[in-house]
Amino acid sequence: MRYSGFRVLKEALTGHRGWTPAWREPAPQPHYDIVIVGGGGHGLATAYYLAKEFRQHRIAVIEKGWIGGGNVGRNTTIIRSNYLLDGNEPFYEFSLKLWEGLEQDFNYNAMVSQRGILNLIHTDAQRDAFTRRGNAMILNGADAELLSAEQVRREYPFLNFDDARFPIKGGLAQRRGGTVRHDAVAWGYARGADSRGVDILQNCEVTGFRIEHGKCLGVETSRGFIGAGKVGVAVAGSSSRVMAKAGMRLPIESHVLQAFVSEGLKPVLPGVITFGAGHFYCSQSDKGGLVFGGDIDGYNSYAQRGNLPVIEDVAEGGMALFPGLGRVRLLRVWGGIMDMSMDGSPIIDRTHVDGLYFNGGWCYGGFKATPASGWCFAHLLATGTPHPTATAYRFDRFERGYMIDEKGMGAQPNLH
Amino acid sequence: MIINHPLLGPCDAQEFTYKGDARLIDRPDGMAEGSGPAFYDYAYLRDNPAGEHRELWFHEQGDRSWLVVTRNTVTHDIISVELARDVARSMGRSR
Amino acid sequence: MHDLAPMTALGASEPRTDTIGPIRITEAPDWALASVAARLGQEATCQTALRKLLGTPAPGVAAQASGPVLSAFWIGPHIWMFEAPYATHPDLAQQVKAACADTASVTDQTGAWVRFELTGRDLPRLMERLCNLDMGAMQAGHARRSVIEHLGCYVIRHEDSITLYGPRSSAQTLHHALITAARSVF
Amino acid sequence: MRLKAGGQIDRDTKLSFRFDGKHYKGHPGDTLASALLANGVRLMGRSFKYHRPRGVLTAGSDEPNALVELRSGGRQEPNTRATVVELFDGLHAAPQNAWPSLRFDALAINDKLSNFLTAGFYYKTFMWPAAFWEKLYEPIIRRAAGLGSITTQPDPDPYDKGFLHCDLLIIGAGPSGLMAALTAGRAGARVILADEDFRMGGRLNAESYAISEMAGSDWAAQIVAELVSLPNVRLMPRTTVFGAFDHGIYGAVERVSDHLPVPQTGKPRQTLWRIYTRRTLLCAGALERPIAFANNDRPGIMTASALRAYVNRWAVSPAETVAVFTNNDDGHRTAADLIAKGVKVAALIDTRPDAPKAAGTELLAGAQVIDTSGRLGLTGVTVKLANGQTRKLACGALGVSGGWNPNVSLTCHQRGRPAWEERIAAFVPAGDLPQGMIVAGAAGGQFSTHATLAGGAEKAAQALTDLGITATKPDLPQAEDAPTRITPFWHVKSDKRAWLDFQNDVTVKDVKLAHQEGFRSVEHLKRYTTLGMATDQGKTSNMGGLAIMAELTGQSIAQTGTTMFRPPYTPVAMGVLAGRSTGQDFRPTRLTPSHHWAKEQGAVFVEVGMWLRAQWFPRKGETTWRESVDREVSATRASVGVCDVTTLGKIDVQGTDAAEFLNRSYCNAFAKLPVGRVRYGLMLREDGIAFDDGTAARLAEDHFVVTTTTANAVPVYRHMEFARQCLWPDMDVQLISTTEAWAQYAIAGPNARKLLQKIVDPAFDISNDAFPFMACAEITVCNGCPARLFRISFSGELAYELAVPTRYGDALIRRIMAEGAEFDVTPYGTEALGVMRIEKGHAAGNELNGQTTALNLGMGRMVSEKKDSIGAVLSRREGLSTADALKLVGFRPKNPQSRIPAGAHLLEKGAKMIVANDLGYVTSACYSPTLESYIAIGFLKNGQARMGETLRAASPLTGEDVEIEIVSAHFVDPEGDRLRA
Repeated sequence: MRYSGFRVLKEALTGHRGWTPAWREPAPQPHYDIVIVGGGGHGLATAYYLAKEFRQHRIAVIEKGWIGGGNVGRNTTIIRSNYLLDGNEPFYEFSLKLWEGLEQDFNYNAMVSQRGILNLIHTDAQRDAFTRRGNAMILNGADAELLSAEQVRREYPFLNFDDARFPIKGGLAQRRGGTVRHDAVAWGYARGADSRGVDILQNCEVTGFRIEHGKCLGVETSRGFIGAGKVGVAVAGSSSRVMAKAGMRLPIESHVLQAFVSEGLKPVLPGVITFGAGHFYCSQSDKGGLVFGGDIDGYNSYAQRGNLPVIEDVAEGGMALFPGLGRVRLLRVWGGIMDMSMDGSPIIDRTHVDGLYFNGGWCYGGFKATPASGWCFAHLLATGTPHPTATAYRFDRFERGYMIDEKGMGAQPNLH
Repeated sequence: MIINHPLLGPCDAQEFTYKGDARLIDRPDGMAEGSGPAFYDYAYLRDNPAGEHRELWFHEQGDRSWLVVTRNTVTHDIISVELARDVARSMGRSR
Repeated sequence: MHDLAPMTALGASEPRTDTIGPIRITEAPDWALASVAARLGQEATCQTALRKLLGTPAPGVAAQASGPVLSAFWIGPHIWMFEAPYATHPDLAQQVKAACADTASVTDQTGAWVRFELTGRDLPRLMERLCNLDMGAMQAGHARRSVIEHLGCYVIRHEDSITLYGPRSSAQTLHHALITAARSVF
Repeated sequence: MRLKAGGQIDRDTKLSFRFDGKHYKGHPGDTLASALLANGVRLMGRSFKYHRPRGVLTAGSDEPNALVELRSGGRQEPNTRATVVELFDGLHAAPQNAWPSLRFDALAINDKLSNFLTAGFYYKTFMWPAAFWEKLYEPIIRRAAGLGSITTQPDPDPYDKGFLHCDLLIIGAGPSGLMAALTAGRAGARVILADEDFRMGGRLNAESYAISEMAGSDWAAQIVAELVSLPNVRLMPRTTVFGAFDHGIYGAVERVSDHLPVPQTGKPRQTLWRIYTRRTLLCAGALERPIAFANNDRPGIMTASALRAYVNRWAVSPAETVAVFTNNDDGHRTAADLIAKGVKVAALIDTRPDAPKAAGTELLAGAQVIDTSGRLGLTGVTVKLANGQTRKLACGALGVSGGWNPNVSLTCHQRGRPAWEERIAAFVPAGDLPQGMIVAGAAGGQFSTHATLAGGAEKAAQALTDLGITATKPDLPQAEDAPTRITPFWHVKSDKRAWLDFQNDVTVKDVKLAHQEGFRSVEHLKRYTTLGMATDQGKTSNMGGLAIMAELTGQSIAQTGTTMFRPPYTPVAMGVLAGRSTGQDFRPTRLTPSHHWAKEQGAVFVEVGMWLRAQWFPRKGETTWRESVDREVSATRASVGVCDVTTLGKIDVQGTDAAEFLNRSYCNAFAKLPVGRVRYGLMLREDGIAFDDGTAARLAEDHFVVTTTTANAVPVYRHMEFARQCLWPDMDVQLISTTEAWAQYAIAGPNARKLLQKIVDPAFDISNDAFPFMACAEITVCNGCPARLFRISFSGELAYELAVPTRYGDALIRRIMAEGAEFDVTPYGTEALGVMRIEKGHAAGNELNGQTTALNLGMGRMVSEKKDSIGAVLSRREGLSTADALKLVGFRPKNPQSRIPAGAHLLEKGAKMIVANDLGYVTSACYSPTLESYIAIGFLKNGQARMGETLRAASPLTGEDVEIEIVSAHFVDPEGDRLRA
């Protein structure tokens, strides 16, 4: 079924009887060509692009719970490609370009809204670093703009310019950055994949890999063995847990990141803004809630919930930046599991097991990567070679010394 | 969170800085022949269990002891807390 | 005697006192401080030396102890902070080092801290705005380090007062927090 | 309308207030909602999507409908529930999400279009043309969406924070909470009793039944009075415990001043309390849920318990004639209370054919409300009788009771899931509660007053027993003990819209559509329809929605499950979460010892981490910062300058193994550093990347003073303690930070020694022979002041760093300036410091950026292979030692007056501006008054081999593109003659 304004009109006039399920609830087949473990944004996008762009068939996505229930369903919805390093920037720019045509591509309004993202500058050293980054973005074909404090003030007059502990000295803007309605991304990919024949198997937990003679033959699941020509794992925060079943230890720690939404407000924040002197970033959703986040709690956790100190720290950052927030109320706090890698950058690679592929280590930046992650993982699964924008995302980069460390914090995942 | 410091008793986790897996105590010998792979494993690979995890916390705003905390990463329950120096010695580390 | 005039941590020549409700907050610059860390394997001999110096056993974990002249509080495993009036002990670190000789590492900490004396009724009601120590359960003679206003501070509980040490460079921040919290309560 | 008598209000005092531009009167004890109802105002808001008229649904914090903008200016508080606003004199509130007025809202057109605006319709349209989303569709949607508004002016009120400790935290001061507090209080335990209401007593204040022959509210007041007298009990009214965090830490907000027009001077508006407790008793009661039926959302339709609360507690009835619609016995209690207060009850409509008898009104057993009327407020309901006939009843209010949901929210904040209990047709707290939490009373599914009282006492005693405290249970007062009788009934079948989520306009039809489209998991249902995502987080709506989903899927409600309960229990102001840490107080400020002096000199300050440092010292007549900085540099290089460098981290390293410890901590060798000498040290992280640099001065065989960069003082100390305690636990080494203990000044320039000789006591020979470059000593200055002198140079000049105890730092800078007058000594700030270090090619934060190695920094050979030091092994990895690795080099523009932008990238002349041509980047740049040219340093691929080549420093970001020559980074005095002079 094709969605359109016309269709909405027609259904409204005929009692909405014509809407069909967005995806089927198929029974597992005994064997697929490609099995994707993980029905989150990345897994669903992978399946979608495998079917649509790489003309693969007999694909299944296996999800332990309900699709879109991981980080794609609980993030702060930001998209951007304002990275510094050569290993990252082309990939994220590819992703941003995919976002720009996504809704028309998968026929689902995910509300991709390029309202711009602004990283604030508070010190001269920060300006130097952001200049380097902005130039790297431009060299990679992305857009970047350096704003003076006055320019920032014109766009965000209500920020704290006059009584700030760390005065705003400018900002690095990416106008093409913005936000996306996060759940809709999972649903759009799921619907698009399903309509191209992909089996989405919800409530199906992978309990093990069947590996014989160094080759992965399929996955053991709570709904029985499912054979596969290739298995791609895209399970984000559960990466270590799942890959341990294949005998692997990963350069990844799982940490909790909390995110926040306020009660709904009439429009105040035009774009996405990040505070450069504290842990706070914020945007306003179309529904009116201020969506904001900060730093990870900092300790290994699979609990999907965090603690008060980070909530306070984020609120302090918010108030320091935007003193008019005082009477805005925090509505909901939630926590997700972040697959924090050792250099803050992801891995999209084959493993030492033939036929077993891995996609993970997204830290807390996985949402914006969803389209490119899916595309590049599909590329790897379908062609056996890395996509040109994802060549740096190899397992062996740590052993060989080719880290992609944007923040320069080293092998300390909670600092990335 | 509350960390039950072996000397000081219950302390707010806010006084601490987190480092990670307590295996970081077990640093390979840098002078050993071909220690590269051992250091790669040491610095980069983690068990990252969902469950009990032995991990290093530094009482930065307290008595500056490094502690080994055994904590469940799913429930956050803390099972035991030891002085890291004692743990290091029990692992055979010395000078 | 040298001819450099001291400045208090709050940036004046004289210490500052504030009275808010029943509470009095006094800057106390006239203290010499020296940290003492027992050398490895010398812990027992070091403690013997410290006992002699202090006139009472070196305080145990999270404790404070006063001798006839000096006082000390525990700041870490086998580490103590010694205190003495600055006027009479400008060279406290050297005295302590002389007493411990090679059994301890001694470091002059006089300049590192700002000290406030808090006196008056209802001190716990002030402190509960500032740090997470359970003042209700903290007896006289307890000394703990904790976080106040993002700063690592020592809190020492006496019978009728509290001594607070904070990082000297942030003396103004700490003082401002004390005053603001006191006004909020009283 | 206000009833003639009764209510817990002070009728003798009148309070004036304003709502929607009109003036009204109320009494102390009123909420805004009760006062508005007393004045005959039922219409208080508009819904989110369809802009339907909205009145109160509840009498508490679960209110989804009656949302207003309270106060104005910086104090304007959107989405404020009128049901919890304590009335004060002069209160003003405005309606929100309505234009041009509350009564005539233009966007009520959405209601007419509702057939097109079903759940998730926006996912299916607005996609073409793509560019129209940001330009057309989204702006319209955004303007229509949102609820209340803020002015964006700074909030003028202060907030505070604090910490509390107790043995037992009791959440909720209803019957079970009060009994629990009494039990624990009398036993001597440290008790905190917190309640969100301004009057303790919970439902006792809203009910008519007696406790031990007293009015329930009087009994509550009596218990509260006893609790007040107990020093070990802390009563916290107006305090919402909003979150359960790990290990018995709870977040609570005390609304200190919200019931006042403005806070008293110095007093906070609200206080955030972090409560550390050993045991917690959740006595949060239960919340009544509505029933879905056609047009069940009109002002005047509310929960039956709210209707009862308004009548009993506030002596207010929303209308002269009311009706009650119920599926359980509790609805009968509402009818009875209304009748007792003289309110006419048109009928008691009970869905149960076997409903118990009712007195004083007509009982319509087995009947259902199938529709309602009244545009801006209820005028009547249509009832389908048991016999199938319909009947219209005129009424201005309808109380609806669909049963009670135990208030389980806090029990689930640590991802616990509640369990379904058939007896009360509701979810109750299940096993996996937060550590130390026990549930009592209605929150645990015990609904009779007797059961809540008994439960409170019993559970409190149980909690204390766990803690080793013996408690005697107080005598239980007499109270009603009616069983819960309910026949679950969720919605009246209808083709019309029947509301589940009143604020977000989610109807039964939307749930059906979600089911039809495959959004069947409760999480999908919530996200697709927005059910339960409103400001009340589904307190009144979720249960109905998932019951209907269960019905549609054929699963039980237990199988269907609930969505996740998350903090906060009710929304919390951002201001209070930030507390005092706002504005200038966001983070501590660290002042250098020379701060006051520098301020007197008119210095411009800059934030460096938490420190404020003098950036430059403008002099009269200087119009740009460059003038000042150039002068400071030139004066220093020509004669002598002084700079406060106290902010550098200092760590005292002592012990018999101190030298060996440093030898392993730095990548270069330290074991053989002689006493009285200083050495530059480069510290690596274990991954082989440069971590920090500084100097180590050996004051004695067993005593070093190590410096770190300002930014890394804390991480380096932490790292060294880790190495000491965890890696080499048997090394005899002791560490302590002494950053704050010493005031340290750099004195640099050809006349530095001459100046110092006037300050250093004559007993100390600081001639070049006696005290050469890289010497250090403990000395005295100014006739005996203890000091430390280091002959080290960041500027490249003959330079020293002189440290004295911090308290003398102010006096010392004044002395240096006085003694240096003859040399025209010049104070310099961080800018001049930066210029001189770039001129000298010294790496600093821009180069030590966590991504560079010793090799990149031109110090590759420093990494000793003869010893095991941290980071050495991994620094040798292939990727960190490639032939074309980045190398630190210098850049000079072809035109000396062309600025080289820091952050520019390096490309060949004529090369296309693409990443494939990127050769490196500029890290630090400045104007060099010494060379009378702009200069820069940075990293260039294989840089050492490209000396003398011409490249471009391109910064498309800033529109700059400069031809540069590759030179050594040591622009000034590359041989180091000056610093050894």
